[in-house]
Amino acid sequence: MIHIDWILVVVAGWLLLGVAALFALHDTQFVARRLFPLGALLGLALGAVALAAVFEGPQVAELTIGLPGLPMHLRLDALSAYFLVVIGVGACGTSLFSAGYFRSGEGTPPGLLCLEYHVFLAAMAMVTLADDGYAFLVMWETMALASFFLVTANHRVAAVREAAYLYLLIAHVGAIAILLCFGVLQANSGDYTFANLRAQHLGPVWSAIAFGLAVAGFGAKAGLVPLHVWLPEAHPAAPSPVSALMSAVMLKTAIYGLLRVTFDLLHGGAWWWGLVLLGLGLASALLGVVFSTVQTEMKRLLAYSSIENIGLIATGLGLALIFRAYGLGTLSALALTAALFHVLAHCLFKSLLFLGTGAVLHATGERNLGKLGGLIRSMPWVAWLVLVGVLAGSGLPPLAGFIPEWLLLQSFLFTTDLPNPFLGMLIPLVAAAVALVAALACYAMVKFYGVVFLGQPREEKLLQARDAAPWERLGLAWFALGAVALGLFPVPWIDVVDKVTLQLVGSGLAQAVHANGWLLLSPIAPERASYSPTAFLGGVTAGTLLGLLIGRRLYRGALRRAPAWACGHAEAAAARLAARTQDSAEGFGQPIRQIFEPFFRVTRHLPSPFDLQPRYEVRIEDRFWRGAYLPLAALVDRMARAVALLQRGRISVYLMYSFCTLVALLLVVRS
Amino acid sequence: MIPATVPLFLCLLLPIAGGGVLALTGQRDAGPEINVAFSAATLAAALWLTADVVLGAPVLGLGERFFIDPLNAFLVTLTAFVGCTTALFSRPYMRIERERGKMTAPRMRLFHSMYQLFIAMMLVALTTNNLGVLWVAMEAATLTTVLLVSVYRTAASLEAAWKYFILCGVGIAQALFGTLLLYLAADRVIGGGEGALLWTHLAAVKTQLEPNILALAFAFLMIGYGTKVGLVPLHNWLPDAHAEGPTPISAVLSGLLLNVALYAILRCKVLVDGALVNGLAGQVMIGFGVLSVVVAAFFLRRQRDVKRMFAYSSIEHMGLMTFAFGLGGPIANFAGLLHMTVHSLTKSAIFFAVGHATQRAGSQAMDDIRGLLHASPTLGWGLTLGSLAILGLPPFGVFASEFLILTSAMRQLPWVTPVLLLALAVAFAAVFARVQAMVFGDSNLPPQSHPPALLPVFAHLGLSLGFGLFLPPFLVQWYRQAAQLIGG
Amino acid sequence: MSTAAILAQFLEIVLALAGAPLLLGWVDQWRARLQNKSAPPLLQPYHVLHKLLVKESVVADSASPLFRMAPYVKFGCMTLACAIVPTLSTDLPLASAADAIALVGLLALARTFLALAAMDLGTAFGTMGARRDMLVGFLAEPALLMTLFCTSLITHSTSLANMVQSMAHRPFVLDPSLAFAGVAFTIVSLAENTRIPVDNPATHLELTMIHEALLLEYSGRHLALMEWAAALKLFAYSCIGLALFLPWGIAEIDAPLAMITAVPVLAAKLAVGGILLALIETVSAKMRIFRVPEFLATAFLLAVIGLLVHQLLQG
Amino acid sequence: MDALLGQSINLDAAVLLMVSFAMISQRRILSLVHLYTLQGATLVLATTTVAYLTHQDHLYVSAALTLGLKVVLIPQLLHRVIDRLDVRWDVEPLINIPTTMLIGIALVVFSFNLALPIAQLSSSIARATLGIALACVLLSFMMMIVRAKAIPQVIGFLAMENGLFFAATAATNGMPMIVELGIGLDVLVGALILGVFMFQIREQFDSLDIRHLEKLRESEDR
Repeated sequence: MIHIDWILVVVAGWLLLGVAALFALHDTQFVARRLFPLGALLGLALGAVALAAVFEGPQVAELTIGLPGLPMHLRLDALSAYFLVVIGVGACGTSLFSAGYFRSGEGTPPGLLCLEYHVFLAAMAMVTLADDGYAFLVMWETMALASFFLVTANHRVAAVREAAYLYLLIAHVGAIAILLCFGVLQANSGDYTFANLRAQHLGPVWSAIAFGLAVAGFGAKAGLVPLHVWLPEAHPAAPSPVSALMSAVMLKTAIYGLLRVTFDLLHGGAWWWGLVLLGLGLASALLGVVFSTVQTEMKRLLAYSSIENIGLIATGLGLALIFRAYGLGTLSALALTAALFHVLAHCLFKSLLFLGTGAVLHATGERNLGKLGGLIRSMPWVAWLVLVGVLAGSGLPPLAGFIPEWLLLQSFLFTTDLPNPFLGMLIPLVAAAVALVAALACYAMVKFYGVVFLGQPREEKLLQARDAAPWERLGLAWFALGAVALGLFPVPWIDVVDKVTLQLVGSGLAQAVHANGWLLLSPIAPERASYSPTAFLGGVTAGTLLGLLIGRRLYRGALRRAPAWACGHAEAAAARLAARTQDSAEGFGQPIRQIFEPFFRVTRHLPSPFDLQPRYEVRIEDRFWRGAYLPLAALVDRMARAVALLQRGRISVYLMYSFCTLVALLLVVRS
Repeated sequence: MIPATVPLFLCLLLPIAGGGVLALTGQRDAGPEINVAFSAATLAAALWLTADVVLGAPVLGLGERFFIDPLNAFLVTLTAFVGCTTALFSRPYMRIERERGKMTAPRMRLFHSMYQLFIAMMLVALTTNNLGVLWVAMEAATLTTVLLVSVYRTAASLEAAWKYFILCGVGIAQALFGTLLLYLAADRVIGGGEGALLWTHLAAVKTQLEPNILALAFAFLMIGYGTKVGLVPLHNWLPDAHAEGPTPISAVLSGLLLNVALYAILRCKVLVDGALVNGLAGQVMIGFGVLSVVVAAFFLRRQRDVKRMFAYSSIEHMGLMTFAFGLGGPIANFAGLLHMTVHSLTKSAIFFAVGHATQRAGSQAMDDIRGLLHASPTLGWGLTLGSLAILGLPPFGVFASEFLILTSAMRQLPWVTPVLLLALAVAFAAVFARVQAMVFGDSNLPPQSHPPALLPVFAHLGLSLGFGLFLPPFLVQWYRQAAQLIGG
Repeated sequence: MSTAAILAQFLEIVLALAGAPLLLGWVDQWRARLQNKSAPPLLQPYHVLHKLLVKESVVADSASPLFRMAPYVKFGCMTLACAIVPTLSTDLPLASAADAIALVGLLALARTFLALAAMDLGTAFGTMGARRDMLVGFLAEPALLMTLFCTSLITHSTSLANMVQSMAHRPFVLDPSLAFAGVAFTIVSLAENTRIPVDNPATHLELTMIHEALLLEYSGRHLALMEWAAALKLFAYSCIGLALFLPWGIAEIDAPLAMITAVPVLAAKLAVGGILLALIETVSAKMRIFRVPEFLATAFLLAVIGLLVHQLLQG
Repeated sequence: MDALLGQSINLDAAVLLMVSFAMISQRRILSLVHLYTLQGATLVLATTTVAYLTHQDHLYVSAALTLGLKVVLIPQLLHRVIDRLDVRWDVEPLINIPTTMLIGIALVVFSFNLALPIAQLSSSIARATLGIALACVLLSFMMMIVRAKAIPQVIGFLAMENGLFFAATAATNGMPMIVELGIGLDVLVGALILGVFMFQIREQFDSLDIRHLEKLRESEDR
């Protein structure tokens, strides 16, 4: 059996698990403790097989289901294998966590959740395998549908229903765009296999249209501006493992689709394509990060941060497209590597963070940052594991989040090689924006961690919060380890990415990197740029140890525990007033809100001196919502009202319609 | 070897006999069971007939008066099948209606016998070879359904039935004129007499028929049968009739009657295409199709009554089929037939679920139906999956057929595709918002005295799902032949 | 790598650890002089460090391990920073471990830990300080990165050693982009090292504090390490500035002996730089906290303009 | 003789057209019924003439059928309904009568022009009649549109069916027997159902004014 068969076996296994769960619809113990760990095993297997498959040539298979004359073509090449690895890694950890998470079964019976969950996983895997338009769309929509039902798991809550509706609607519109895109790609050959689409070489206009449709369709799923509005609604609504999967894995399938269509089926394109993607990516990144710093709800904060990361990935893709358009293979590979690396890194730390919020949610029942705090004392496991995710998410060395940003900035520095002066002028600005985004991401992450896990508990009940269950710790640890390992040893992973870049842009970084050992990451040449996470970590550790040596050994200064000083307000601190005097989530985000005021639609309610119960409230909304979406809905309503005038209940009028139609038709056929 | 005419007559005579029997015994408690029995028998006969046709050659019966080829054979099976499942569904449904006092013994009798006659008439319309008889059967089917729609005798149902009768009566009258013109045209080629109305004869000489006359004829036929298909702007009777009649009738109206009317148009289109070279018929159908899809999509946005909403969705889908057949060509025709099948199955399944839901809520207003999933999970899932299927989400069959239709549209008239897709998106937004509100959340629905008949719902959905994932080769073969006959 | 390289590396670290407080003392002394105050002795910082290290350190009972880790981590980060900045020689083993971008990341890492530690106790001033520090950081770091990019665009490299080397080797030209970068860098280093006009290291008024507010809860050895790390940071920044904008006199791979001359050259440069810093701090007044973003944004823009100018002149 | 009879068919056609116009202009329901009966009688006449000329015996049958159905049965039915529900007068039509007449004339021109090419091809004895039949159909259609009460609408419906029947016999020398029978049956059943309906509508809305039948419609709100 070759790899693709094994992958199909894994998919089938997931489906079987789902079906099995139907027979134990309400048996939480069985579903959680037996089925989900099995699912995790399968995920691990998937990751392993796919990893092996990256280094193999393309493999094809056909399922005799689907349309007559168009059986489901499947193809496993480096690109799909790479994303399958991501899916496997994400699925494994999330399933482990879920084994401990699904205690009560949120609204829907656990068995059903299990089914939807595994169908979701299977569909995502199949999306990356699909090798013809029909199969792709079927899997794509199945994925959307399964995730939709997962989001509505807790459908008793009206907000959840609305969020899910918005999500499915935008997903569906995106799918329609993708369908149109395939329709353009097949260039009237009527054959929707990717092999054929690849063979069609469209003219510049049509390929540009196809590209635009692809960006719209996949952007809707990935959450690129301005189609991002569903994301901060749907992620908080879903159960945390689902949010983790959606944010960490599902969004990546959109990136996969974008890569597949743009690089593989369309063979790259004009340089301005890259510019479009670059612009959209930057806009998303900036908007996402700025909004995430001002959120007051932890999962919304993370959702916006996902928008930011997707934006950065898209920026990398755009840069790769630009380089490719000018035939700079290596540089294109560099940018692409940054993007692909980011895909895995984001999968790791974002899953970790979302699962962390899940644990917090279960322990405290609070998702509002304003009611959390100090959890590092009551839930040390979660807190310390999430800290890894936070550091990685802020893009700090030596963790996984830093490397893609490093590579991205590196590839910006090479834009002097571009023949196009306009781009040469533009790129520094983009680089600056990326740097700004990275720094702001750090701000948002510090806010997230500081407000949730540090400081004084803002509510009494937080003191009784119980730490995560063993299974949950396992899931968190899986991702934390991943984030650390990927951060410390990027070079082996570069080999994997190398295969993908070879397939897409015809060159890779592997040789250049291997030239200087597997500890030193130096994409082009060591004298140009180099970064060695291990040495970095070693250096910091050595310095820290030196500090310890000086502080603890040379001088044996005693250590005394006492109430916090708090500039003499100690009694206040003791009286738990501190919990109120420390920064709230709003407070921490306030400077950013002031600086980036134009981004938001802010509605304030300030207390007047005469209020008996003074109330301060700030609501921050997305301008796109009122700017674009509501007007669109209003337009549809207006048209519907106009159409409704056709049917006013009077039979004579109806007869008149028939009569006029008849006469008109007669005139038509007569002429 | 039994001649193939035996199953043919069986499946024509069984429902007629059923109508007779039920006209005497329909009011009894066993009425529903008898109804089911006859429908099941009809289904068996239909399957037998279909088997004969698929295995062997087209069947001619009673001289040449009846004619079965793959095209109508598959519709015969579909009709018999949906007729049977609907009978199954109406068993508990009508019982509850009777307990509620909405039905009385005589009305039960009327309902059951008319139901059988309706099925019979549609089977006649499908199997006959004589275009005149086709018209007669269509008219008769209209009359029976008029009685079925008005069976509640409420003001609303009377109004609906009246509009239904007048509009369809007038429409079908135009169809008669069209048939007349066909006869006139054939008269000049093959001489008068009954032969001049037999489709097989006409099809044989279709190229020699006088184009001018056929163009006119098609205009009248299109208006006539188009009214029954429910094409915009001839559709006005449809939502009322669906909303006010008993739900089983809404199911068969949407699931069967519209198909049969479209089938009639197709038969005529074949002849017209033979005579006219300019493909006028196709263009006309495309026009009606697109108009119906777009307008219906926007109608969906404002619906309050659940059955009315799904009636509009039927208009939308009939428009899509008309569009597909208008495009012509093997793929489009194939897609149209597939869409016909899956739409009948899915839509009737939806109406079954909706029927039970409305009975539980005691109202057809969607605002009164809440939390179906909570009240009865199976019912809720039936409605949810059915709606998602009808909205064209994979892996259900509707997606497959819509994919084929849209892709062949992309090949033949690219500019139409975005319009259709836009309309589909609007329809999705409109319908799904409503359905979601109905199925999710907490519910206040009281329990029901009879267990709902969910077998039909899930049987239909299962089939629709199967068609989406895998079409068995013999079925594909069958569809291909049918598509061939429509002039693929 | 040669023994000379290892030696150079070692020497650099020692020099930094030892010299950083001295630089601090030097700047304080000059500031006092320029402000007509009686100047503290040059070695005052050493006394302070010693005193703090000896004293017992009081830790709030609600403090988590994170709180106690932070000083060590920050100290470690700053040590590494000093180790990778070529002050004496460009032939450094550790230089390949982290290039300019990683250096910025390193500084950010230290900042993040400090901010988290300050939020750990949940005291009003601690969290306020953390917020302000992050606010300064999110503008200062990109600006710093951009200034570094200016030079790396000129030198086609981001590894500090190579940057310095090729800056030293290129014929002396007045590069406007470098001028922009230089100004931006000055502003950034003022902000990053909590100097007037952004922050006042000598303040005792909590409401105006940025950096000091982070340290309010620290005492004893923890505070000592924090202060020492701050000194190291100042040292590192000064060295980066000097190395990039006045790179002459730094020893190179082929000439290890040049290190002997490199030490006094560096000392001289630092002395001048310190005096300039004191001067700036004297002539300018501390600005209100919400003016700081504008100040830093200016630096950011200057750096970006520097990049653009470079592109304009090159391409 | 035959030629004379042949022309007499055209005469019948003319009568039919006149009757249709008369129906449009007529307000009194009772006389509408009379006009309908007259139309039926003309139809019988025309059918028998065609039967005699073309020696198609089955046309005699259909003539008899028409006689029984459209001259005797349905008028009786309508009379009964009118007596029971006592509706003598129609209310003012939705479009005033002169306008309707003008439109009607336009329709006649239209349908003649439409039927012209076919008439030239037609092999039947009375080729001109097709246009007239079509005109009758369209006129009755319009009558259904403009009339505001149920009974006139029904009469319009039946008149339209008459027009069709005339087209069938005169223009194409009669449809096959089975079809004729089927049509006849449908008309009968339809008429019966309509009769029943009108009683029910009456008891539901205590009026036959179809303006009451406008409850089922798209709501304007929202």
